[in-house]
Amino acid sequence: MQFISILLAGVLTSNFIFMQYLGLCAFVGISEQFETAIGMSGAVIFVMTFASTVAALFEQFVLVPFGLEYLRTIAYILVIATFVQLVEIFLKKTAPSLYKALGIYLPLITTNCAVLGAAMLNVKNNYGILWGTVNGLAGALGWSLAIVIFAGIRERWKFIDIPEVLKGFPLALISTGLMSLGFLGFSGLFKTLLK
Amino acid sequence: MADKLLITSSPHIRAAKTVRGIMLDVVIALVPASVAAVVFFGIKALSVLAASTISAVLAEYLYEKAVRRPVTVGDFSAAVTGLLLGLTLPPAVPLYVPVVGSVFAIVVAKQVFGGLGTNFVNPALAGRAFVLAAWPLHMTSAWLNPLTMDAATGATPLHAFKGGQAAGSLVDLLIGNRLGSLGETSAIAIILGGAYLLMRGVIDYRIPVAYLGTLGFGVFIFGKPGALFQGDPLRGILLGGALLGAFFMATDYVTSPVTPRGRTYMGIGAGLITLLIRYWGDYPEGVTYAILLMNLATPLIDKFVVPKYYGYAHDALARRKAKEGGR
Amino acid sequence: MNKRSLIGEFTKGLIEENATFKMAIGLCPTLAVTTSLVNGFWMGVAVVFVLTFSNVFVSILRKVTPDQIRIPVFVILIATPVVIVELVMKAYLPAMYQILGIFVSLIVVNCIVIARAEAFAYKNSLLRSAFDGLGIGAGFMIDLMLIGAVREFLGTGTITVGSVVLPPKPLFEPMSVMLTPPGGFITLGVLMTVLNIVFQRAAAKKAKTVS
Amino acid sequence: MVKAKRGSGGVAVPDKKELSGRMPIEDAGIPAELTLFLSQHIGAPSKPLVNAGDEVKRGQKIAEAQGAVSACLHAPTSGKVKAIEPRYQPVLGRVVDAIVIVPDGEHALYEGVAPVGDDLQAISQEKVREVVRESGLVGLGGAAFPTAVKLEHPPGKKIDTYLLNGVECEPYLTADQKLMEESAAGVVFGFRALMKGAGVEKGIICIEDNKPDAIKAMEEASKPYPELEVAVLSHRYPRGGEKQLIEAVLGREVPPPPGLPLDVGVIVSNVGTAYALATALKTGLPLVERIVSVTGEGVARPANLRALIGTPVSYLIDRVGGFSSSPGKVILGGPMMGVSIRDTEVSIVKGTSGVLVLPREAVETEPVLPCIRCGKCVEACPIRLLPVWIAAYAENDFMEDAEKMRAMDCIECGACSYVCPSRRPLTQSIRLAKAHIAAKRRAAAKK
Repeated sequence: MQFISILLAGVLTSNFIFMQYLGLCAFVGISEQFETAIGMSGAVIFVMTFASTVAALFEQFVLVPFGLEYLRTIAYILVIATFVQLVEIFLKKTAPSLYKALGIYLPLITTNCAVLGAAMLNVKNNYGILWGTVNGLAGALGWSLAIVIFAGIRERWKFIDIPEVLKGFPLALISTGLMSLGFLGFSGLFKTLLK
Repeated sequence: MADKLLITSSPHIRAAKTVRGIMLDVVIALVPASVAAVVFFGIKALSVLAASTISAVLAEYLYEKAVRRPVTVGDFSAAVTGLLLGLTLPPAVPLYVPVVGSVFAIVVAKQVFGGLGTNFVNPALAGRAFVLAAWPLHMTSAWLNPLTMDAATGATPLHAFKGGQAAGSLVDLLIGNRLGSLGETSAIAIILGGAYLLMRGVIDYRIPVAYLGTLGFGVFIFGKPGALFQGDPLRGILLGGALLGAFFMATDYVTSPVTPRGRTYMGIGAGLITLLIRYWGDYPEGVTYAILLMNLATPLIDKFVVPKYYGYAHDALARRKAKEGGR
Repeated sequence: MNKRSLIGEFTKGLIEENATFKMAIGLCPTLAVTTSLVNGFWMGVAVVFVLTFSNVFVSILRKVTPDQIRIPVFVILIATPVVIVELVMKAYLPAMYQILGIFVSLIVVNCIVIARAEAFAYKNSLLRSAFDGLGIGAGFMIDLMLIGAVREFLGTGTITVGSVVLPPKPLFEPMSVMLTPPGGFITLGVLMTVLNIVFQRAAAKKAKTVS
Repeated sequence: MVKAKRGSGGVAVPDKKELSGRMPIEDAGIPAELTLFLSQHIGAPSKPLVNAGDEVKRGQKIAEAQGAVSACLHAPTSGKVKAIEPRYQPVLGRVVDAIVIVPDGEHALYEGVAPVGDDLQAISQEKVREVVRESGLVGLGGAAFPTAVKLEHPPGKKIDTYLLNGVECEPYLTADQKLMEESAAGVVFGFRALMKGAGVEKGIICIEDNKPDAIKAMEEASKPYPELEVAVLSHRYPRGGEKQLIEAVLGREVPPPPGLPLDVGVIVSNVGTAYALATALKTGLPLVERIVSVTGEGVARPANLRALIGTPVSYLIDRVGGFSSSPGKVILGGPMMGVSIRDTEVSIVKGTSGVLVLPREAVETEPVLPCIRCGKCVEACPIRLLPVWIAAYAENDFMEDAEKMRAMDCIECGACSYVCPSRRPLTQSIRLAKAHIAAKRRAAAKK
């Protein structure tokens, strides 16, 4: 049950983009084309899930035993950067086709605040290793859902005729607001069921 | 004389239906529901509907003047948006609620994207969702008792129904003798309007049928607390805003899929999300959010749910053969 | 390109190279913590501090940092002041630290900070970099405060700074939606549009007077 | 009787058949001048066999087919060749060479014109094909594709069904309807001859249910022949398109372009073509005249005229009492797919099924509004394409996207433009994309 609850929370009720404001730069920057949005989603799902695992492991076996929690931020960012680097090398060697599809997105992910954010949220919520991984996956799925939806919408903007001052970020933000208005409807979902 | 002959590309005749005509049909279809609202809730209803409609039209006019675009209030789409928004509001809301809702609907949800045709969420519903999030108290408690028009305390019949109670006689529900938003109380009036739109070929039957069917079926399964397959689908559909949403909101051309099959999916999806929010979410009713969320999914549905083109089977066969041959 | 004065390095960050409204970077905290003017202020302070020191560190080490591993180095150089801010805030402003939550930690991956390190501090002298960091940070702080003020005013009807409440009583029924994510996105979108118009007008005016 | 299925897409269009469909077919008579374009249709132009100043007689061959998709031409009446000169061909929309004949009024028959016979048992398949070739027969439904090319299909293809197209789904036009009503026996004879020529055993005569008299006449005339059936289709545009007809009657779909009906074992011909073959077999007279519906609210007395090929449009309009009011548009063909012409001095071609005159007040152009994505064009498209996107791509010069969305499959029936409540010129935009893509493909092929 907790599995479903964390998953639903990450995807719908506390969607990273629409409710938590995490990973916005990439969300706005990489959603102009549908195919790139899909590619980035794949990379984020992969990295965020396992980065959560690695960060949680690091927390449990290094930071806590040695009382280094105050260095968490610096430790996590290094862990994530290293992990992304390793993934890149690993994929390049073992799965060239996957590397080709995700490769260009991987370096961008280090600075995607959603990844570090997910790891931080795991600590804040005391999720541990297993649930931390699930939460990472859930957050990544939610982020991907958001960017895919947004890319679909943005494809329609190829031909729209609007004042110059609205183009780009203003329009993207206003539409993200409208989308998040829709996602408000999910608030409290399954709260009663899961109590 | 001959040199004045007009040269154009074929076809040389056009169907009678125009955008303006379609919007006018929607306005006509909303008349029964609006009249019912005024009958049950009196001058309050009239002032809310007038405020929402007038401010929607005014907002469209002023925005288009401000950005120096052709003024399109003549196509009645702003009036439709305003009227629809008004019909989703409780009768006793302060008048700034419809005004702010309409301005938000027209300017933020529609015009900044380039006006009619390029907005991606239903403006009326976006407006409603905005005022619902802005002033939740007004939006969930400003009820009036029908006919007597005194302030009503207590929950709407939908609330009672979700708790497993009978929630009033079917006759009262059909006529509209119950608490509720202006346009959602009288089922008969909405169905009358919906039937008119179907008859005039303005809306596709697939969306309302799929929507209400899914909702009714879901209510039948989950509608009774603590027991499965014992719900009352009829009341589940008549209570709340599902009818108004299914006929007038989900069928909005701009924000629903263009393909027939896509529209069926839209209806089913909206039905499922309505159920989800109604029974397992924070909000008493999920119609607004369900349709808004399906609006978001519409570009994806349009992208992936496309009809198979004429002669597709031949291409598919050729591809299969090529694949087998390649092995 | 003409070298700016040190003051110029500072002031360019306020408008000309404003992080939020001109470059549209560092959006996550811009939205997450701007539910009030005061929140915006403290987040801004944190960013000014981090940005200034990360710029200084990067600038000092710019000659000895190999090109290939500069990004990891930047990240460590940025993380250091971030950790300091975290610890200081936790100790002296625990309530504010609770409100700003993980977004203080997330300054480490804030695109503004990395962008300034990469685009400016890595190529400029210590002093220049310090002023650049201060300026961009101050600009960002103003942005956060502006957005926070608008959202707080619309969302609660008043603006509260310490014990001062203005106006003392809400003049209208506050719209709670402004404090929620949709309100944040839309406020920022609308503010950007409005400022775009202002910038455009200003540019047009300038062009006119020049010609 | 075959019950036809619904078929994909399509739109309900006004009928308007009552305007010209009540009166019997009349003879148009002989105009002062005939213009016979050497390019009557797509394909290679035919090669003239006469020179300026030559005397010609009715039925005499005046131009020879050359190339694969080409048909010969005959003199419609006796007279003198005035010139062979470039003239504006309205359907192709460009200037082509034409043989201009000044009739002498004698209407004298060419000596070589002799009946072949009226007993199909006695006529060989090869003879039928020869008559089709030598009579310059083309599809009279509009596209004017040489009939001989259809009959002489490649031996590898197995053809099992011949469809006779009497659907006439375009509003206003009644030429085919009147022909079936008045000359059912001739049409059936011609159809059986076409089947013999193509070597096909089964024939289906397809008619829309808005022509009860024609259905009755054709059922009567085809009764003696067990290999013939009549299929009645519901009235919906563009049911009479080749692909749509095959889908509705046989439930088969022709492969996408360059696929042909042959690929699914079907040949389709127009009733007018069948009748012309019957005439050629029975009397020896080649294709020199056809039935033209001269109709529309803009002419005084709409009627069907038996007109000589090459007759000027103005002459035909005069024959039905001239314009009834200030004309807005004159269209060769029907209102959905016809071509509007600049002036009425141009002449009709073999494929001209109608001359439609719309009064000025009926052609007021309405403003084009933004697309509201109502999806009516998607429902209307008989090829099940998405006109809404193809047109948007085409208008914004995203031709590759238009191509990906299968713009080239479009049959330009006009149904999408017809239903569009925003009055967007969808068909025109898609046509533009098609021209662009075709040019690109030609350039690629050259490389």
